[in-house]
Amino acid sequence: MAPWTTDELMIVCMAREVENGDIMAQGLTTPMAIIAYYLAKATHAPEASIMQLAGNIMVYFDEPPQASILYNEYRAMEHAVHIFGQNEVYETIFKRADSIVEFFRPGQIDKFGNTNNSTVKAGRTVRLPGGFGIPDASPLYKKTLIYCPRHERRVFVERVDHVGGLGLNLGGATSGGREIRIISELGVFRVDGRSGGMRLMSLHPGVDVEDVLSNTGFELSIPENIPETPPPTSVDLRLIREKIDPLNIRRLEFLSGDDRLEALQKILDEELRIWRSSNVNRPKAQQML
Amino acid sequence: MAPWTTDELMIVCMAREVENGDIMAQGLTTPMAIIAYYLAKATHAPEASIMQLAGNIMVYFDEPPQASILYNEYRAMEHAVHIFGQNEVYETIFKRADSIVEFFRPGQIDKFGNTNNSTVKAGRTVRLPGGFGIPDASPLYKKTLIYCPRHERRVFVERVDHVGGLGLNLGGATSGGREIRIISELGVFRVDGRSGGMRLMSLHPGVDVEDVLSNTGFELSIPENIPETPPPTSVDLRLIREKIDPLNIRRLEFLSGDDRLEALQKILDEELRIWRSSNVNRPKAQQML
Amino acid sequence: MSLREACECISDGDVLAIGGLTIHRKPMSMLHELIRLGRRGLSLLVFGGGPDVDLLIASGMVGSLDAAYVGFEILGFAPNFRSAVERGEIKFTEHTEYSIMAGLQANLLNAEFIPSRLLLGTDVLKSLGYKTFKSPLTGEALVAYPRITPDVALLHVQRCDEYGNAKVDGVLAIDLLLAKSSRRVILTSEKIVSAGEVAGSPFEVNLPSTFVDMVVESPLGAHPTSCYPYYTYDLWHMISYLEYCRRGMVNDYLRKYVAGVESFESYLDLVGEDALSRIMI
Amino acid sequence: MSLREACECISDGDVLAIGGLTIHRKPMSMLHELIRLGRRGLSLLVFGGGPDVDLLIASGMVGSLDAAYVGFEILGFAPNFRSAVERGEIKFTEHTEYSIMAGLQANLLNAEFIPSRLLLGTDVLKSLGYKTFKSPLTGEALVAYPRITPDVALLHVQRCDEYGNAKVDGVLAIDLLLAKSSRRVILTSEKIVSAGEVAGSPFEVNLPSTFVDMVVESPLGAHPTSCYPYYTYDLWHMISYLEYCRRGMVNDYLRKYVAGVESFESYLDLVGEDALSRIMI
Repeated sequence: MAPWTTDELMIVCMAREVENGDIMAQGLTTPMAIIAYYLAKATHAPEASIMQLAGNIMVYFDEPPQASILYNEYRAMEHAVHIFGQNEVYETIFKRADSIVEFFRPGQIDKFGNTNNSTVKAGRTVRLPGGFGIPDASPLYKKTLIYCPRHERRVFVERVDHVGGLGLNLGGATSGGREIRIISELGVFRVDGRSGGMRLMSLHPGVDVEDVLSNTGFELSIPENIPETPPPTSVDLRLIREKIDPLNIRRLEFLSGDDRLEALQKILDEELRIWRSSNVNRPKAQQML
Repeated sequence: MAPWTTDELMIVCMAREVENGDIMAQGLTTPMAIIAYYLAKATHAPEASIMQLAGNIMVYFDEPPQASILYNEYRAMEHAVHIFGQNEVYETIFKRADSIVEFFRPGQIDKFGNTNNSTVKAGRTVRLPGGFGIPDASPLYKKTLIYCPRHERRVFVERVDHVGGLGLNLGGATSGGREIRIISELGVFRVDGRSGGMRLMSLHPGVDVEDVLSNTGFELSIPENIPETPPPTSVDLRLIREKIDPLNIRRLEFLSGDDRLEALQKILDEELRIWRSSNVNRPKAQQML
Repeated sequence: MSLREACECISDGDVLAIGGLTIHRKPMSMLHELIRLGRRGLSLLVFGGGPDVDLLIASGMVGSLDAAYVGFEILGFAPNFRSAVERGEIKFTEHTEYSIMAGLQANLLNAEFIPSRLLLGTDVLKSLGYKTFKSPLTGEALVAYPRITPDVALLHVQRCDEYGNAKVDGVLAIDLLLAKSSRRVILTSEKIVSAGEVAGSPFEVNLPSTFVDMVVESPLGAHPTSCYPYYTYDLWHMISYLEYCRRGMVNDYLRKYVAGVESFESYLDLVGEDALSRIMI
Repeated sequence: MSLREACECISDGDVLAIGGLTIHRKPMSMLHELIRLGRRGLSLLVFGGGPDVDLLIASGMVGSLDAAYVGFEILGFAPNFRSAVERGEIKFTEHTEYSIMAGLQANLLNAEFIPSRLLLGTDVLKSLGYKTFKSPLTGEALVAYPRITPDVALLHVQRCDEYGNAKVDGVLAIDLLLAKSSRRVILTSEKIVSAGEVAGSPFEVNLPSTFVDMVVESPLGAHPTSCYPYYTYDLWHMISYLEYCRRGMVNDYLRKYVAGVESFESYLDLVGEDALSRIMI
């Protein structure tokens, strides 16, 4: 089998954060999160449930479904046990914050774990799509989970330009005894109430601590002996590559601009080709109206 | 056809309060209300919808269902279009108060239309079952509808012993330009913002104004020329007697004590007999579990 | 899980929310078990109470009661509720539908209370003792309906799976709100089925497992109240119960049907096949 | 009722709530018609916006926007939203999911506002400008999330009957809250069926007629966004739209596909059968 890649390692790290019985929630446009949830449920967390597509669709499955762009909602609905309105998603969060796992991808994160998906100052002020539910939900979890496919100084900043999801230095309506875990392309990090800021917990194999320091815009706490992140197992890799994400949707989270568009279009064409060849004789849903 | 009876006249008066397109809501244990709603929908208000069984079951029908004690929920569910949770019943009331018709039966009502289903002082303090939703909903309607099968001094009191549903003299969160209409076994009455209290609007045929005055515990406003309540039509009577309430459930609202229990047991036995004879070969729902 | 095991997690003095409505879908098998366990000083929160509340009060288990209605609907007053309140034997706080729902929904909205003008001017509000305050937005008087967060909710449902995904059918009352706002939620269910077999569509599973802690299979578990579409209420049994009460013999009823039997199955045997066949749909 | 007739009830300056989520189930046919009608100065309330918001902004119809997210999900930023906000051409108020839902739900609870500690300490709350006050119950600081009551809600649904009883399928987002809290509610529906034929069970009719004012049949009316289970999003069309925008040619897109055509049917003809067959499930 080909050696693991960073996207695969990150997904495995994300899956490891799930405990059996947890509720795994997915916000907007976070394909790596859903791949990690499918992996967790297919390996060590078979009793976990998934709230997919902004949390609206509760999914149970025996065999993990395939991650999809075009048929995302359709696939989730095939395995749906309950449909949540968005208010019911929040009712679940307010009641069950301690058993919910949710991964957020911030535009910026700072030393204390504050996140920003609203506006960044890059010379001029750049408008991002918005924090959506991150400012509401992320401080309520005992373990706030962040993933950053791009570990860069413009993402890991000294102070976020706009405080969306609260970190641990500003008070506010956050959960007590809370910690924040960050899984990036370079390593695993933590912010908690005891430390003065973000701390490196493990370095991904092959990553140098200098890579981390030079790509982080603030002072990190670095332990004397830095553990290495355990790599994916062959079971993990086979599940990701063959069952869950054979289309390699996970890679999109590392690309931008024309590269990303090209990769995306290839995935769409491939998805459509497979769909058509496996549904030749299927009556169109539209005709069943 | 036998001449109309008071219960039938009251039901017809109640049905007349419904306009086509209204939402007709039923609270707890108000069989005359549901019979009146079925009648309204079967005659002049075919577009009206019914929220039955504490408002939880929205019912549409072409032919009016038969009023039932034993199979009330079952019959409603056969015609159900939507199921409301009780909070959604209130969401409907808050949004649509102006198009909702709901009949309340108070334990006491006073000169200004205040109602009481909580406690009455009859020598000692007597505990009633409770106002349930009457204090919440009744003041929100432009037209608060009350029916009183027993027009007695202990029901029509100078001042209610406990203010549940607000009348028109105490302020509070009531709808502006509101009026209260009362249909009793003796006549039709109104309380509105202009008059100083309750006013007689019409006397049922055969009822003397003295009957009303001697059974009312406060001073009524009596018009100079007292209109007579128009009697039921033969269509009304046929619908009530043959289609909607052949079991004569409506009469229960006029009885008490042993008479009532005896009448009720007769209805139950009759309902069960008819059910069994018309469902001989039906598999039991329990066996389908 | 057995009724006994589920009941063990209810402690003396807990705030216990009971689902269903008056004579519909009450978790009677669980309440019988609780009576046999002899829990004391319970605080009940009930939207519309009936035989459930009356039986627990008759058993001397109730310290306080918050409810918007307690009665047997078409059969009239709840005798033990009535006398216990009239004699001041329990602390009764009369609510309305709204005051209960608003208090429960505050949990669902992460709100400390719900500010509304509803009930201003009524005696119900006075006896609730809820605080009135000046709106920070308009200066108008508003009532602060405080959060109500029961310790345990007991609900009887038609079908659920082992995770607690349930279909509540027919009259819903506030069962879904109770599940969402209570700390722990115990379901009794006419039947427990495999995941995915609860209902024909995910929209019919109206109570998801995320709000449920324990499930117990309990066929006919709502008797003598109804459980659409399987059985209607056993009015004949309730008339007999009311007759026991009228004669001051409610303790005989309790001995015969609840405390003196092993289990809810034994109670159903006592009720008898003929009586049960009368109510089956 | 036609799209045109339904749109006539929307006035310049109205607060318009748009249902769906980002690239799912947006009432696009209604928005095209609104653009053709040339309504001006609209205030949009959108939970998660995408092509809907971007197109209306590009058409110059938007005076202000309240939203928690505007983007094309997997396709990235919404270009006209972005530049209009960056240049200050529209008044944008950034919300979160909670701040919108709480404001809408205040209507559902007859509450003047929703008091919560959520968002205290964040810059989102600062830019919302919501009032902080002392709790009358505990003295703690609380945010008063005020009522949000849109004038009109536009929602696209899968099926409904002529009364407006509808089944909203797949991702629901906050469509049911919008229907319950908006003064008027207009549904476009893939299909209008007879009463009783909307769904297999009354539990699947999740939006009852009591909250709906007008219904218009509009097959494929969500294109290029998705409408499960009938069709997925037309990402190819959206990529082409974004390419028009990137080249500064959004007005050409509008002329070709929206303003320059008679009706949404003509737009679908222009999109073409091949493109549509790609998205059909």
